[in-house]
Amino acid sequence: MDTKPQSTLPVLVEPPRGAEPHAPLGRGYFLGETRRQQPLPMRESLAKIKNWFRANSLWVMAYGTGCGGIELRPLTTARFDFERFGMAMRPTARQSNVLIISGYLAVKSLKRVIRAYEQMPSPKWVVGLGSCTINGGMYWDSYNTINRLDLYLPVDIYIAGCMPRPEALLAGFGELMAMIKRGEANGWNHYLENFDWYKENQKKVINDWNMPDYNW
Amino acid sequence: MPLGVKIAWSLVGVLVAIAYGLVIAGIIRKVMARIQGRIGPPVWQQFIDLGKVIFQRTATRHGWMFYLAPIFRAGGGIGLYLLVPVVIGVPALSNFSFDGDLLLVMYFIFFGSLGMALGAADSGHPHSPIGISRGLSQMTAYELPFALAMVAMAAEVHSFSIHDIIMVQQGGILHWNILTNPLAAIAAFIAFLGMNMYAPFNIVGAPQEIPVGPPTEYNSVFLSLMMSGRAILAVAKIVLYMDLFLGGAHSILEAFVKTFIIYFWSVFVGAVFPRFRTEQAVRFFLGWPTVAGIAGVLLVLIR
Amino acid sequence: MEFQSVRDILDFAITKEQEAHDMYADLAGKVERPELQKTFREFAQMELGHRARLEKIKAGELPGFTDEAVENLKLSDFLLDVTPRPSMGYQDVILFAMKAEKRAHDLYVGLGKATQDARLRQVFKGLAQEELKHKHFFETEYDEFILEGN
Amino acid sequence: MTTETSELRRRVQLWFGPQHPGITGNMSVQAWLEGDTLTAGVTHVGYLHRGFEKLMERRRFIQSFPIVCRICVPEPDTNEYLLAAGLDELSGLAAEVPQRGRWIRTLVLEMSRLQMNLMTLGGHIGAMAMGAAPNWLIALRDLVLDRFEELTGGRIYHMFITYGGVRRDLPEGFAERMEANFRTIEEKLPLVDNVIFDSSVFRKRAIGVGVVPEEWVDEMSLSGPIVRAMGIPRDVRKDFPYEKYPELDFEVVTTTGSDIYARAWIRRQEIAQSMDLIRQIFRKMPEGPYCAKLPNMLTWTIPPGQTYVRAEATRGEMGYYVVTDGSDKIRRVHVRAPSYVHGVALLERMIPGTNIADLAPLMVSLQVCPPEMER
Amino acid sequence: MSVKHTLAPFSAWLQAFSKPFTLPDRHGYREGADRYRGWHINDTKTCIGCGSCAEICQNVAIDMVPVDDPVTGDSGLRPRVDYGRCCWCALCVDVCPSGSLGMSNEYIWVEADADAFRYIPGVDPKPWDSAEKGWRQEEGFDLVDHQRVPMPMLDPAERTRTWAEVVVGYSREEARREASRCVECGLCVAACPAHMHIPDYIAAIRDGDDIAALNIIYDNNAMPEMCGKVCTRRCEGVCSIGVQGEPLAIRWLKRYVTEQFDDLSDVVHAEVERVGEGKKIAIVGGGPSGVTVAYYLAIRGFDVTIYEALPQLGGATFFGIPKYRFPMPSLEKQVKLLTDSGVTIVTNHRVEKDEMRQLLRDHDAVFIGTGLMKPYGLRAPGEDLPGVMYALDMLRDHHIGKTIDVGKKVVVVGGGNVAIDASRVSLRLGAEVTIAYRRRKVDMPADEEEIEDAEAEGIKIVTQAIPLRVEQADGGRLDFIWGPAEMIQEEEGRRPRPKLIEGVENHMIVDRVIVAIGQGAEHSWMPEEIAEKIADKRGWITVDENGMTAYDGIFAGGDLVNSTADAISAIADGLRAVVGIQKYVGVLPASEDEGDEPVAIAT
Repeated sequence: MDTKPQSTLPVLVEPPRGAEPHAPLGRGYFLGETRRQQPLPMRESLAKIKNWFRANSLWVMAYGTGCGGIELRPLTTARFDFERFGMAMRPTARQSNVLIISGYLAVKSLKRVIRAYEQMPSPKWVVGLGSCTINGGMYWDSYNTINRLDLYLPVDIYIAGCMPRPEALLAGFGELMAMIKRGEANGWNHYLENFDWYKENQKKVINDWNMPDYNW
Repeated sequence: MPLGVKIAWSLVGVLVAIAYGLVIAGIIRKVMARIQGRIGPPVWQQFIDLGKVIFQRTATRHGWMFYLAPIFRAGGGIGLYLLVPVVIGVPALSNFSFDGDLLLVMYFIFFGSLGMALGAADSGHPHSPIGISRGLSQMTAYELPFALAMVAMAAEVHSFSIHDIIMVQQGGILHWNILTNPLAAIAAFIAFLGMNMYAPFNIVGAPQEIPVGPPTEYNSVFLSLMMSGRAILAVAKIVLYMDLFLGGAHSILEAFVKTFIIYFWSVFVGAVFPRFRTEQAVRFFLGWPTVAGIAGVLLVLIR
Repeated sequence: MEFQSVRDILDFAITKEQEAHDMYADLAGKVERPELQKTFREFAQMELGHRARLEKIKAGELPGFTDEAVENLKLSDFLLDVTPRPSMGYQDVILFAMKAEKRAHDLYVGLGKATQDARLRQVFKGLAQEELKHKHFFETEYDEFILEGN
Repeated sequence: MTTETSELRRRVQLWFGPQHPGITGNMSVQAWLEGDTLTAGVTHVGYLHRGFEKLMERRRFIQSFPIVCRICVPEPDTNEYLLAAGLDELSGLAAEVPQRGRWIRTLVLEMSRLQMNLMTLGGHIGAMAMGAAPNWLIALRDLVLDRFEELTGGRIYHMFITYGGVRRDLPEGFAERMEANFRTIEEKLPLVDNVIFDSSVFRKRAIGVGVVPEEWVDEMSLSGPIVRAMGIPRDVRKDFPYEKYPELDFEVVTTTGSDIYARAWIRRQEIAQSMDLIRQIFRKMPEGPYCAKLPNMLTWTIPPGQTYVRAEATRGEMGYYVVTDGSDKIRRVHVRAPSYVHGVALLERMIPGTNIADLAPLMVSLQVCPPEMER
Repeated sequence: MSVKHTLAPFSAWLQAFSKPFTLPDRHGYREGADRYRGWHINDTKTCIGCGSCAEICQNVAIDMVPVDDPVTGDSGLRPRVDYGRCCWCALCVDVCPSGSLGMSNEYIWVEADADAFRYIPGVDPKPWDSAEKGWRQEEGFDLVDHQRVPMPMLDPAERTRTWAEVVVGYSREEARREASRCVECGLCVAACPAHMHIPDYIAAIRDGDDIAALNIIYDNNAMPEMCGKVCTRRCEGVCSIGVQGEPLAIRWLKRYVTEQFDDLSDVVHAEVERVGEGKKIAIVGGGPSGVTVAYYLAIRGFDVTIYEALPQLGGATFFGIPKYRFPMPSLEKQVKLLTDSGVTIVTNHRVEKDEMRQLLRDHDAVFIGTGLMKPYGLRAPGEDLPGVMYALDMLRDHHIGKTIDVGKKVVVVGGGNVAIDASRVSLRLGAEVTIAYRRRKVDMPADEEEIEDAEAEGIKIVTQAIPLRVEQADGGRLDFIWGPAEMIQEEEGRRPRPKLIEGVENHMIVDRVIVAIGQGAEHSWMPEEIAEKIADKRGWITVDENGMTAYDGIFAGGDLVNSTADAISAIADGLRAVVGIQKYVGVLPASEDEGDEPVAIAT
C-alpha cells in the first residue's frame, strides 16, 4: 500500500484552468523517484536503513497554520518534550520533513502551505491535525476555509481531536514513525504521481495563483 | 613515520573528530534539555540527523557557488583540525603542526565563514545575506580579542608554532597559559563564546529573527556537509584552545575531558541568557574583552 | 355403552367429530349473515381436521395424545347456554362452540370415570384433553375479542 | 502609494511570516530594512480568517458557544463569558444566574488569565532565544490546563461558560489540587525572575525598547498591559466591574516605562495577582446551583435588543456588541478584539526604527493574537 | 551590567539538577480527566434515535443513520459521529433527551485514512465503549425543559356537579411556553397513525402563528378539535422529552389551536387542486373516518354525501364521548366546516340493503365507516332483567337527549374508555358508581388519565371481578354477583387472562348494571353479496394498502377495519382511503404517491 487509490478522492475540479507546469512532468531535476522500479533485495534492505534514519529524525516545519499551533507548544516544550523521539522544529521549509497542518486552513494560508510543502525536500510527510483537516471541522460552512485537506496535499496521517492533546500528537507521530519504517508513508510520492490532479484542485480554490508551477 | 601513513592516520582522525563533534553536540543537546526541564534527545541523535539528511533528496537549484559553500565550510573545519595537534605523542592524533601554523589557524577559522558568505549569498534567500552580514560583523568583533590572545601566546614563546606553545606549558597545571596569562585567556574564552554561536551571541542563525540565517536554503547532502563541517570545526577550535591554554593533552582521555570542559563553557553561559542584538554583541566584544586582550599582550611584553 | 378396545373408543370419537361437523355445516346454512356462515363453515372444517387427527392416531401414524397442560379459563362454566338462531351474532356463535366443546369434554370425562380399564381410561383422558384444547381455543377468542373492554 | 513609501520599498524587503518562528501566530509583517533597522512595516492578515461573526448569524445561540472560544485560541474563556453575558442581558436571564455560577465564571476567567500570562511571560524571553524559561513556564501553564481539563472536560477549548451560568460544578477536591499546583508554580517563579528580570542581557534588550508613547493611548484606544505599563490604572475589572470582581480584593498593577520590560513586569505581577484572586474565590464561593434553569435550547428565542459587554482579557479590553432580532439566532455580533488594535495599528506604527531583532519581542509584548484579529 | 544581573541567570542551572517536567510515560499518555470530553459512547438500548444530538450539533457532525437491529418503538436511527466535523463541545451529550449519549475519556485516534473517522457509537465496536469515565449528563444543567406547563383543570369536587369541560385549556402564553419545549425530533409523527405534522404546528404555535398551526393541523386531520380533547395520543408516548421528563403536551397544544377560532371556515384554507370535479362519493357512517374522507375529498372538488343514522355526525365521538370531555359546540364547529366545504350531510338516515346497492350504482366509490355499534352481551344469567343496560345504548340515549334513570347506585362492568365514560356520566346523573373489571388496573384499556380522573371524582374500581350473574333483589334493585379472578400469563407479551377462582361469590346490591364489556360490528344493513366478500367472521373488514375492500369500489375504515378503537386511527384510515379513492377514480396516478400535502401517509 503506497498510495490511496485515486478513485477514493472526490473529484473537485473540472478540467485544468490552463496553466501548465512550466516543465513537463518527469523531466524535472529530481524526479527520479517517479520512475519507480521493482526494488532489488539489496535496495530493499538499504531502504529499510534509510527509513529507519528518516523515522527517527523528524524535523517539523514550524508553521502553526491554525488553532492547533497552541498544542504544539506544550508538545515541543518540557511537559511533553517531543525531542525525546528525535523530532525537532525547523524554521525553514528546506530542512523540514514533516509539515503539520494544525487545524483549519484559510485559503490564503493554503497558498503558503502549498508553497512551503513544495519547498520541502523529499521524502516529506504531512500530518493533519484535528477535525478541520479531515472534513472541515468547525469551519465546514465558512466561506474562507478549505474542508478536506487531502484534496490539496497528500496527508499521511490524521490525528483526530479538536484540538488533539499533546499525548494524541505523540501517538500520532509514533504511528507516523512506524509507517515510515514500514515504508508506508508515501504521500509525497502520491503527490508526484497525481501532480496534475493536486494542482487543479489547488488552483480551483486559490484564485490569485501567482506562484510558479513547480514541476515536482 | 612515513608521510603516507601519517596522512592516512590523519584522515582517520578527521572522521573521529567529526564523530566526536557530533557526540559532544549530542551531549550538549541533552544537557540543554535538562536545564529546560526536559529529558532531551538521545546522545546519538546527531548521527541520526546526519544520516537522515544524507538520505534526503534535494530539491533546490542554485548557482555553483551555492554548492561550493558547504565544501568551504567543511574544508575550513578539516584544515583547521589538521593543523592542531590533538594528543601529544600519539602520532595519529598529532597532525601537521609546523612553524607558523598559528597564523594559518587564524585564517582557517575565517575560511569557512567566508566560503559560507559567498555560497549563501548565491542562494537568493534574504535571510542568508542578512545572517552572513551579522556573522561577519560579529566575527570581526570577536576576532580582535581572539587575535590579541593569540599574539600574546606567540609573543610568550616567540614562536608561531602551536607545538611550541604546548611544549612551553608542560610540567604541571601551573604552567598552563590560562594561569600564566589569565588576561589573554579571558579575552580568548570570551571570544570563544562568540565563535561557538551560543547565546547571547547566536545572532547568525537566530530563528526568531532570520530563520535560520545562512544555511536557510541548504538541505540534503549539502546540509550534511555543513553539519559535519560544523562538528569538526567545533572540535578543532576546542582542541586549539586546549593546546593554547590548557597545555594540550597526553592521552585521549585527557583530551576528551579538557575539550569537553572548554566546549561546556560556552554552553554554561549560553543556556541561561537570551541573545544580544548584533550591534550589542559587536560593542560587547570591542569592550572589555578587547581591553583584556591588549592587557594580556602587554603583560607578556612587560614580563 | 361398552368399549372393548382403544379402537372402539377412537371410532366413537371419530363419529362424534363427524357429528359436530355435520351440525356446524347445517348451522352454516341456517344463519342469516354471510360472514357467520363463513364462520360456521370454518368450524366445520376444523372438526374435520380433528377427525383426521383421530384417524391418524388410530392408524398409528401419530403417537397418541399429548399430555400438555391446557389452561381452563372456565368461561363456559358461568356463561349462558345459547340456542342457535338464524339471527345470532358472533358472540353467540363463539359461545355456542365453546359450550359444544365443553359438552364433548364432559362426555369423555364421564366415560373415563365409568371405565375400569386403566388403559382405556387413559385414552378417554387424552380425548378429554383434546376437547379441552378446542374449548380453550374458543375461550381465548372470547376473552380476547368479545370481552375486549372487560 | 506615497513617494515616501515607494522610496522605502527600494530598500531590502523582508517578510516576517506567515511561516516564521518569531511571529506570534499565523500572520505576516512585510518590512523594509536599512541595515538592521526596519524602516517601515505593513501587517498582513487573513491567514486565519474564518468569518466567525458571519457563522454565528446562522447558528442558534447555544451553538455559537463552541465557535466563540476559537476566536482567541490561547484564552477562549473571555470570549465565552462575553457572549454569555451579552445574551444573558438581552434575554433577561441575567437575573437568574445563580451566585455560584457567577463565582465559577470568575474562577474560570482568572484561571484563563493565569495560564495565558504564564505562556506570554515565557514568550517574552523565548522571542530573544532563551529556551529554558519558556519551557518551564509552558510546563507550569500545563498544570493550570490540567485543572481546566478536570473542571471543564477540555484542555484548550473549554466551552464551559454558557448563559445562565456554567455547565458543571467544581469537582471534589478541586481547590486543593489547584493549591498544590500553585505551590509548584510559586516554587519555580523565583527562578523565572532570575533569568528574565535579573538577566543583564534581557534588561539590555528590553529596557527602553518598544516604548509606546502615552499620547497614543486614547488616540488608538489602547488597553490592557500596554496601558498599565505606562502607569495608567486602566482595567475593566475595576472600571466596569463584572461578575464577582467587585467582591474581590485586588489592585490594578501598574508600572512605568512603557517598554518591553515594563510590560513583562506587569504580566509577572498579574500572575501573582491571579493566583491570589483564585484563592480568594475559593474562600468566598458559596454552595448552591451553578446554572439557571435553561429553556429548550433548540427553540429558544431572545427578544430584539442590542448590547455591548466588555471584559478584561489578558491583552486588553475585549468587547462584544451583540444584536438580537427576536429569532433563535444572533442578528449580528461584533467582537472588539484588543489584538486588532495592538497587532495591526499599533504594531505598524511602532515598526519604523525598530531593530530587526526586536520585532519578535515586540509582538510578544504587545501580545498579538492573530486569530483574534481575524475572527 | 551589574554583577547581580550577570550572575543571577546562572541560577537556571539549578533546574538541570531537579526533576524534569516531562511526564514519565514514554508516550506521554495520561488518562483523561473524569469528565474529559473524548470519543462518543452511546447506549443504543436506551437511545431512541430522536436526533436531538444531530439537531444541536452546529458542525453537522452527527447524522442519524438506520441501524440493523433497532429496538421497536423508536425511530430506528442512531447517531453517527464524524470526527472530521466534531468539535467536542458535548452539547449533544447535554441535550440528549434519553441520556444515552456520553463521552468517554479516551482521546487518541490516529488514522491514515480521512474517511475512517466516522462511526456509530455503540454499534461499531470501539475500545472505549465501556469507558466508565468521561463527560456525562449532569443534574442541574439541562438544555431541554423537562417540565410540562401544567394544564388548568376543574376541581374534582366541582366537576361532578356540572357538565362543564373538565380541562380548561392553555392560554396563549402557556401554549407558547409549552410549545417551546419541543425538540422537533419527529418521533411523534411516526407514532401518530395519521402522521400529523406535529413538530411543524408546534413550531407555528411557538412562533405565535395560530392560523398557520391550524392549517398545518388540517393537513391531515379533519377533526382536530376532537383529537385535541380526547385523542389517545400515542405521540406523547414516544415523545423524546418524555424519557427523562414529562412528554410534550401535544394534545393540549392541538386543542389550544383549535379553540382559538370560532368559525373555522375563515381560517382553514386548503391549497389543493380540485381534481375531483364531477365525481360522486357516498359515505356510509359519519364517524371520524367518514368525516375525514368527506372533508378531504370535498376540498378536492368531489361531490360527497354522508349518510348518518344518528341526528349528528361524529359517530362514536358524538354519541360515545361525554360532553364534559368533548362539548357539543366543538363538534358542531367541525361539522360546519364540513358543510362549508360542500359536503352533503344526510342525518337520521340509516342505509339499508337496497339503498346500498343503489349507492354503489350511483357513485364512483362508497366508503363504509359504520364502526362497531353493537354492544356484546353479558351472557350471564339475569342479563335480561330490567335495570341491566348497555353502556353504548345509555351514552347514545343520553346524547340524543333522552332522560336516563340510573338510580342511586350503579355498577359498570368493563374497563375500557366506554366503561369509564358511562361511569362518569352516571356519576353526573347523580349515582354512586363502582366499576367491576375482570383484570388488573394496569390492564385496563382506558386511558390512564381517564382512570385517574374517574377515581379523583370518586368512582370506585373493583378489579379482578368476574361477573357471574345478576339477580333480582328486594325493592326492584339488582344483586350483582361476581367472583374473584386470578391472573394467568399464558404467552409472553400478551396481556394476562383472568381465571375465575371458584367457590367465592360476592354480592353487590345496585340499581343498575351497565355493561361495557365490548362491542362488535353490525352488518344487518349490508347486502349479503357485499358482506360475503368483505367481512370476516368477527365482522371486521379487511382492506388493502389503498383502503379498498375486496369489493371493487367499496372503501372502508375506522373501528371496523383497524380494531384499535381510537379516533386517530380511524382518521388515519380515512386518509388512506382518500388517497385510495382518488387513485381508484383515476385522478391520481396509481403508482405514484401523492406527495406530502395535505394527505401524508407513510406506508
